[in-house]
Amino acid sequence: MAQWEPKIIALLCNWCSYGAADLAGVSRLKQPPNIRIIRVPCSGRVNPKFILASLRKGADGVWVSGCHPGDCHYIEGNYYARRKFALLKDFLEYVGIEPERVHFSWISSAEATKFAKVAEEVVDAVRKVGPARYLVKREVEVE
Amino acid sequence: MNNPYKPYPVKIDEIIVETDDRNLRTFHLKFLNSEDEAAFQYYPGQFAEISVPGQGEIPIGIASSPTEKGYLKFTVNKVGKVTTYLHNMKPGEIIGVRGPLGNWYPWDKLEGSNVVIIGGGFAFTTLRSSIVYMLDPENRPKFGNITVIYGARNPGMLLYKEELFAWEQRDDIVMHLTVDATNDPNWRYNIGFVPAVTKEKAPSSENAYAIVCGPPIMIKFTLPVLRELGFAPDRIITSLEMRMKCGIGMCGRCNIGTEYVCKDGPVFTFEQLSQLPNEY
Amino acid sequence: MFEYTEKIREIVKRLLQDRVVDGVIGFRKGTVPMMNHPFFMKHIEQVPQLYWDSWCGVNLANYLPKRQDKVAVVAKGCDSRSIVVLIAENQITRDQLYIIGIPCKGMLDRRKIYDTVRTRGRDITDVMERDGLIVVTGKDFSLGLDRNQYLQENCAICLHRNPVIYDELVGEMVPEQEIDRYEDIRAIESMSSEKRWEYFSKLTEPCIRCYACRNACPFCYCPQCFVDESKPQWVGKTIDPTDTLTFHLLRAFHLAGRCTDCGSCERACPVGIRVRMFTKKLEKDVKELYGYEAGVQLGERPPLDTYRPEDPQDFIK
Amino acid sequence: MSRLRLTQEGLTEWLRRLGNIYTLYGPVLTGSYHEFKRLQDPGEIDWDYSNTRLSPKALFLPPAEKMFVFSMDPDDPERAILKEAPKDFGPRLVVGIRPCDAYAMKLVDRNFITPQYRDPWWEKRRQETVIIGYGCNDPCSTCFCLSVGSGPFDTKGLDVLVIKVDGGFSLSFCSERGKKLLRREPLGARALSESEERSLQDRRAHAEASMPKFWDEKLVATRPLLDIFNAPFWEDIQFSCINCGTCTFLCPTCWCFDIQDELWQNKGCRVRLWDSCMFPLFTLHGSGHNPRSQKLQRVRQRFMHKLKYYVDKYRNGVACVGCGRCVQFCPVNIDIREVMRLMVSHCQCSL
Repeated sequence: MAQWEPKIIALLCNWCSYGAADLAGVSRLKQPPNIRIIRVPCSGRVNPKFILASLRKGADGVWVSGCHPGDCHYIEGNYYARRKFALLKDFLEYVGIEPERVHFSWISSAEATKFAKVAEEVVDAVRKVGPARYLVKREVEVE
Repeated sequence: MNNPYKPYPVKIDEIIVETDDRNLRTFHLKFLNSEDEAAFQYYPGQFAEISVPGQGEIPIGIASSPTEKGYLKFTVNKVGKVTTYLHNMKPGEIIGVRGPLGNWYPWDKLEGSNVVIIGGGFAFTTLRSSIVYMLDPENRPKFGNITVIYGARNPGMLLYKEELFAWEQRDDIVMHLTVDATNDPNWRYNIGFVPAVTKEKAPSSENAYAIVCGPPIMIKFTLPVLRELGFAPDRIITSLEMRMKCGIGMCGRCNIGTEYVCKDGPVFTFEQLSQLPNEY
Repeated sequence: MFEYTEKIREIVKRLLQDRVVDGVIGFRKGTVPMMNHPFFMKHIEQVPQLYWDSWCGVNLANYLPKRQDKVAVVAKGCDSRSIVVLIAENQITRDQLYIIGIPCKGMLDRRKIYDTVRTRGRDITDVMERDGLIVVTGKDFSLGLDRNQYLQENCAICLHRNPVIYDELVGEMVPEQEIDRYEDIRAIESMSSEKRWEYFSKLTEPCIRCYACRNACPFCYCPQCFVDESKPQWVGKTIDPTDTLTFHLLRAFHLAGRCTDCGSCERACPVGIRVRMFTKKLEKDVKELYGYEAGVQLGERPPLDTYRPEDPQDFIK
Repeated sequence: MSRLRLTQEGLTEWLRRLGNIYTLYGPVLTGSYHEFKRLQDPGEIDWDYSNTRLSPKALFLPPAEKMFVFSMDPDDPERAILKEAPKDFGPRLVVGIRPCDAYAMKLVDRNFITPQYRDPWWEKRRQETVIIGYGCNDPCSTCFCLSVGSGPFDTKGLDVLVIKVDGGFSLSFCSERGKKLLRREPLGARALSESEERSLQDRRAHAEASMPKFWDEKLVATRPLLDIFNAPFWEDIQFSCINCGTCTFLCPTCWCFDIQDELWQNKGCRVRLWDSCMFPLFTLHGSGHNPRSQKLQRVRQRFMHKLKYYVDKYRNGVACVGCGRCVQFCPVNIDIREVMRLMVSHCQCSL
């Protein structure tokens, strides 16, 4: 069997982190191939359901990235998101999801280097804890 | 006994986009096994559960007539998870069909009578089946006059247009097509709601049965017109829609009073419905 | 707490006589021991049916969302906090309510009492309460139990026994408890990931997906619950362990910063799952991170409906 | 057939021997309530139990079960073709079902085994399961089986009836299938003496006397359906309902189910799972129309289905066996006995 590689869902804000990913690509910065990007209009759009859905469908890690506080395209979307994420992250850890699986960051569209760096960090962290174990929905377990 | 939950495998043979809004498609399905086809003996008015593996099942009226051999025809409105998936499928793909289910229009009683068919919108599927069935050369002599009143929001929303216009040319069936409104200069037929057209054309109730299928609002306003024309409640027939799962009277959800719509219906007379709670 | 009954009747009689309200949401005596029956009354003749004792755990705020009329509602501390939250969420207005406040000494847990006396098939026919003592009677036994040992778990650690909002109280305020609410939560927090996962998997294992926890909650008023959504389908509907746990996680998360720990969910669960172990964690976090307690201050924005620029963000890269 | 008398050890030993042929199930205390569990040994049975929290319907209609499996692998020539999920139907012996619950299974048979269609899984499990019932010497205060066609020592739906007597148990055989069990003769069994039989009848009379009778089936059955449907008392009953599924999920005669497809990678299955008429989704049409959108309609549906529709449809009693589970565990104390009383008094008024 081929060596396991983590699969990571990245929910990136259209106005910043997605641009940073783009810029990182154009700048030919080295990026891990483990990240599957989903563009969202704002980190505030990320419903906790999306994060749970990613884990349920077998993502080894989830990474949400938005604009720096104060820079939200919609003025305050990321402030609301921050509260939601703080609670969700702690809550998921509380039920046993390893803290290394769920990540958040603020990356502006100019921070291509930060994007590449955080991407590496996220992949490394997830790699360290190994393949997803919990909350992965497989074949339905009924009679 | 066969497992009544097990669908017959069928192949999607053809997909026809019926309406201008592209929300209604007709699927022609062919059985993979000829013995399944032989077992699937149906009458116009019955329905079947279309099974889309991995998505679920949907109860859909059979739009083909038993006189049309070799395929089943279903016209499906895109509304939910299964129908949306089905609309995106391609000819050649395998799905399932379970049935035929439910009762049918009372063909034993309809024989020897005049038949008035009133339909609205996309509730025309089993009515199409009935018309094709009655117009079959072998069956046509069994029935008296056949009158059809069929309406849709606009010409583009009529189902089975080519057939409608072909029937329009025949002299053994009276067609009254109508649309709520149109600015199509080529529209040669009626304009107006189905109840109004019914009133205007005033089909005779003498020795006649009326089969009415359509949106609730159409039925609500057509009924008094039919009563005025002299149709007794036990001679006005309709087909109910309900959320269904099993289709065989077991899962419980389509229950109205003592009846399961899937097994004891979907065809009821208004006489029967007047005895039941109005939870449909 | 039976002594409140007369006072409630008195107040309601006056309210109906003076036409202050269109109707009243209260309790009448239940048909089985340790259960009372929420009911809606409009007529003075019904006043004698009104009843109150230590088994009025149902949160009557559950019957308020989207009401159009003006009603009086009997509310304990937790219920009054739920009302505050419902007002903040525009489910009802303050003007529509006449709140009959109950200074609450804690509701009793009938399960605990059953566990004590009925593990060997003993049926309870009657329960009476007197001076902190519960007298449980069955066909061939009678037993006195100390009230304080049989409080609902949420009541035992309640910090707001007195209504935070009311139009009238039925009695003197009761002293508030000083107590550590989160001992059990901290115990879980200190476990390893594996142990925590194991704990919650086991916790939700008996779940039959009847949604009593959801429906007993005054805040689960969404027209369509996420479990019923099909496009996309977020969670499977069977008792598959992953689906069941997902349901409980998302249900609890929807209550973050809203739950007043009235205990209705746990009370309603037919298979005895301690679902408050989810909601209480979120409550603790909201309190620690944002200094917010649900429903204690009328007019305060719910914590997930507001923010401060300086909110903690150590977890964000 | 006359009754046999056995000690508890004798009974356990007999069941142990039957355990060589049958998979045994029985009431076991798990946590704070009893459940029917697969037994490793009949010694695990708690003969002092009153009743299980969940009804034994789960033994015949599991809360969720696979109906069909299929492959969606594009390379599989059999892809998208549903096949019956493999299941292990072996002979089972369920020990300790209360008479009310056994009768309930017979009532549900009418829904699942019909002249036109037969539910294969229900039928197979029913055929493969021998039921040893356990008479109720001491009915609960919430029991009302005697009002609804069952009784604390009723044998409908049972193959064997076990009754606790002084110093042991009495066994009587209520079906051919039950009698066959005797081929493995219980060791140390003897016939019940006359005085023992008398004391057993006393117990029965005592148990039956403790039960209320408040239902008048004939009266309700002859009343027009729509008259009860439109009765004013539903308004008061429905108020406190929170539309959870507790009553329906605990009820031994609530059989409604949902069917769902599950897909994981290329493997799919069609499952069925308990559903409840209390949920708005139960009847929601694709169009958005919902024939039972109101709480009142859903509450009324459940009671009417049990107490009127079922009666009118099958002309053979109500679809309630008086086990009292919904009475005990409804979180808001909606009591079917009260509903029945209201129905009766409504029917007593002239039309």
